[in-house]
Amino acid sequence: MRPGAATFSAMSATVPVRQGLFTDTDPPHLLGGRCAACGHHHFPHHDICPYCASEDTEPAELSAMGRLWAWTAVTHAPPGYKGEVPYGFGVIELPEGLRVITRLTEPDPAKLHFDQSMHMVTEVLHVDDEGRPVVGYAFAPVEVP
Amino acid sequence: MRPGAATFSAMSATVPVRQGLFTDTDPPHLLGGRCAACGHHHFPHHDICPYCASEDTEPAELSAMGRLWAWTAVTHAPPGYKGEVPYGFGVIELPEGLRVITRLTEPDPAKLHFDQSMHMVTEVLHVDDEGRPVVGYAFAPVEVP
Amino acid sequence: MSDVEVAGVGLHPFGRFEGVSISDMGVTAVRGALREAGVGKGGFQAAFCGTAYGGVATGHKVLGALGMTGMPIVDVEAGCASGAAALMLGSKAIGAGQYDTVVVFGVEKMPRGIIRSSFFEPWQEEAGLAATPAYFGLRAQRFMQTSGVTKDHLAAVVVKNRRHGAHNPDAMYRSDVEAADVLASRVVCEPLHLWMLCSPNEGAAAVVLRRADKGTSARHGAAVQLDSAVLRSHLPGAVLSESTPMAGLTDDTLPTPTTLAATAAYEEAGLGPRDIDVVECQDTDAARELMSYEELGLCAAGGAAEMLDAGVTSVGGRLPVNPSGGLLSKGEPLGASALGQVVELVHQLRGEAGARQVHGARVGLAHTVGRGANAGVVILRR
Amino acid sequence: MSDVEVAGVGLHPFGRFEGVSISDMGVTAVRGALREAGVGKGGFQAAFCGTAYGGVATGHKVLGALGMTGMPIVDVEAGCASGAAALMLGSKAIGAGQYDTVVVFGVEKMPRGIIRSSFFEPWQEEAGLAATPAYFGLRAQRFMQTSGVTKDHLAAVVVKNRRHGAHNPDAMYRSDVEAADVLASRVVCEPLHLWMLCSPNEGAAAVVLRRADKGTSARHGAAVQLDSAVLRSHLPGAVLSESTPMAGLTDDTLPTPTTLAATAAYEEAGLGPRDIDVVECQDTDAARELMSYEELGLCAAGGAAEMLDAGVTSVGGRLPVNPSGGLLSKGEPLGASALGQVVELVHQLRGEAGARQVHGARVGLAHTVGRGANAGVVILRR
Ligand SMILES: [Zn+2]
Ligand SMILES: [Zn+2]
Repeated sequence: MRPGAATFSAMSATVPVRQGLFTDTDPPHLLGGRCAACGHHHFPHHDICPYCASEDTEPAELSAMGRLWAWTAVTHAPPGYKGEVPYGFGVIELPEGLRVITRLTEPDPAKLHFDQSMHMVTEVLHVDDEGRPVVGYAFAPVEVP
Repeated sequence: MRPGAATFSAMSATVPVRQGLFTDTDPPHLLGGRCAACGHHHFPHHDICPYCASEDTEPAELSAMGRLWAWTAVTHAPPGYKGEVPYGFGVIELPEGLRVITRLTEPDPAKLHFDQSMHMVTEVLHVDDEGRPVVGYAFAPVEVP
Repeated sequence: MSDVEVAGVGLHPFGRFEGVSISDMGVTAVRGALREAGVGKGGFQAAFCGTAYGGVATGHKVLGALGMTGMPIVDVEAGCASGAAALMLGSKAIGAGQYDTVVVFGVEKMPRGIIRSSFFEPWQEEAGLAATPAYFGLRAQRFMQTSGVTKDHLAAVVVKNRRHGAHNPDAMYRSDVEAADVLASRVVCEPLHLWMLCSPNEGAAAVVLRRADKGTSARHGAAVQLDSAVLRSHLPGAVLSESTPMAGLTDDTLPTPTTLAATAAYEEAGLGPRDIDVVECQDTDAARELMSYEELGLCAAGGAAEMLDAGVTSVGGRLPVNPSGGLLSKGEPLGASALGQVVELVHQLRGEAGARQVHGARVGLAHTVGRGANAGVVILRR
Repeated sequence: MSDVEVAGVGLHPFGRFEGVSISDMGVTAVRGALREAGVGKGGFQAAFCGTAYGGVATGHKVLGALGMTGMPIVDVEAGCASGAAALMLGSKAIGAGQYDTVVVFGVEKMPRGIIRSSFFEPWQEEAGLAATPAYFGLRAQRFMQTSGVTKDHLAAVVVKNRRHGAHNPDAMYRSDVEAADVLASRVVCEPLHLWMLCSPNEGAAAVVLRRADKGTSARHGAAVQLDSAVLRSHLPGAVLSESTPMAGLTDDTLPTPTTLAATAAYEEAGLGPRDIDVVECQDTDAARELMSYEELGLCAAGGAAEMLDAGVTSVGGRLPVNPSGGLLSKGEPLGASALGQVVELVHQLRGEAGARQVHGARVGLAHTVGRGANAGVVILRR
């Protein structure tokens, strides 16, 4: 079994937007993979390494912390999206050598800066027809106390 | 102006499924075209001859009478069709040297035979959102008195 | 022109696969073909993907999932002949010396139910003229009027192909049927009953092509050569052409796209219909298979019924047609079906077809025709 | 390999055309190109049609309406580079001696509003990750971080291209704009404002290609040669690649598909960026044009802003880019846009471009890149 993959049980009040993308541990982690042949991480997890084509890959939890590499905001709802706008949108660089496309909790680009510390969170995207909150992954600025 | 092309006026209670396919004279006629370069008729009318690529074409009313060349029946509503099933479906050979794909008023293939005399009619396909009957072309067996 | 060899083939079975994406199926087929060919990342210089309904960047997603991109990837649509079009492009490019090795694949995940195609105009749909099986029915009826083919012959085609398909683990339907049951299935469009029509479905097929002088596959002793891969469209004028015009001329002499493609393919391969040992042909419906016998020159005009009756086109006969079970057994995933035929022929020519093996087959012909109109004819030789 | 000549070009203007079908537009473009080339029915042996959203049998419908079918017709999808893919296939086939004359065309009638593409998976749509302009915004922001390009430069690209487009009767927008107005238009995705993004729209473009030794067009003295037409996909690994992966590697050395295609095209044509006199390049957004300067090797890394500021890429400068007005003026009908660039370059090289003429232009380069990822680079010479 993949780490954390079964943690969204039928008991859970929420549903993940897709199975196998992230854990519901605290803090949550993205569920990627690592290729034994080339050593690169990838996300989401694939059976085949998307960089070297090796089939020698295994699931890997990715770091919950990363740094902001690019960011913008989405101001109009894209196709198939039922949630609120605006929302932040960007790329986080993780210590595994991976850059991940992600929603950002901060929708104002002016409040973000390059190399900012960010941590992974889950957020409710919308509520489905059966009344269940559908949850996706996002990154939030690390609050400096 | 094409012969008969303007005869479906705003006063008309019905609307043709497409402008320029047939007259609303009695009897109605299909509105095809004839190419001066190769002499072939075509249907519906095009500015370019679909057989020889000449641009020397002109509109032409086609014969109201023809002969049955192939037939079947449609038993399930095809995509985008809002009318009744079953309906007859076939090919009529017109004296202009043209074979035309058409609905047939007779939905029972067993009641039709090769080379049968057929004449063109209009028939209501369905009633549109504004309550207007939408009219298409069809061929009906010539009744032998 | 360099000789072109089939270095490897791969297949994802044809059927319905809930939860399996079009990319997943493509990956299975392409990976299989690459493995057979002994080709890895960096081992091919171009890719051609046939699909009719796959949407934007279909081929790229398959190769992206495999981590194998960077080369030109061309996604091709030619209706039922999409895979044949892709094969034509890939093989000509090798023949011309543009590439040494290319991957050609076809994938499809057909929508369920009646397909709402962009092919017809809105007024044609509203008038009930977008009735795809009715055109098949008209074609079948005309053919019966001129050829001596009866409904019993149509049922016999289904019986033959389902009998073949019962031995094909990659087919969707793998059971024998009786003629009486075929004739008892509901009428879709006279003269065609439900069981005489193939089912649109899902699947993928892949072929690795290689310049013959670049060395044969280590794994497979019997090298298969691609002698020709031809694509043709229709000539204007035939009212029941797969281009589905609203009218046509009273001219029965116009060659069909299948005949155009076959003629060119025989010429390209330097052989004729009598040299063919095994055929995979378009059996969208049972009449379509019999028409293909004539259009491909496998028999004279009016000779299809007799050819079928005599068992010539059954496995065990002189010229088995659709030993795979045809589309009537496999179903038809548009973009994948032409290459599925090629995969079958390669297995046949290698002698790997198991219980449906056509013994001693040396030359095979694959034929697809459909909307566009497009016809593809491929000739393979060992 | 035989030399390939552009025997004729044709265009349907780019814009929005209510009641004009995709086939109608294709007919206008193809007819124009055939007329210039002096080619009639039977005068070409194959056709290649680029389209992304045209649906089944798009090319067949255009040629069917012209009464010109029977030959192989291949419909190709490669996103924004669809027309370039078609041109690559057509020109290589002539170069290989497969055909003497081919018609290559591209057509599109883009749906209005945000395009719901099959490109993204349902979960990506549900998560708001199918946000196409946001990817453009991220790319633009990264480029600004590394290149010295500012928002004022992005506005200046729009001002330049709209100034060029004001002289192009076939463009959708034919008026000058001020930088202040560009910056005052609403923010779509920082740093991109509405006027910095091109509009998806409708149009068609066509090219007749001919083996050079088969005689030049009687009508046009200045024969234009097709020196290269290259298509490349992306290499895996770049997070902001047009292949739109959900993650990528921390590796900034990976060549982009544009650079892969340009490198191959220069090699094929036997020349380099310094030999180019006029460029039509992908300006889906204003930043994309400036990135292309670097990726095509027109300037060194970090040199785009200076090149723009110095007026090098304006008509009248040393190396005008997008004299047609670019996609920012013309709009982008996906399947047609790459061949629209080729039509512009042919007019430029023939000296027929009127008020936007690049004087003395002898070598032109056309560049497209987009979803797939696919990049196309075409080099033309008179
Ligand atoms: Zn790897
Ligand atoms: Zn004519």
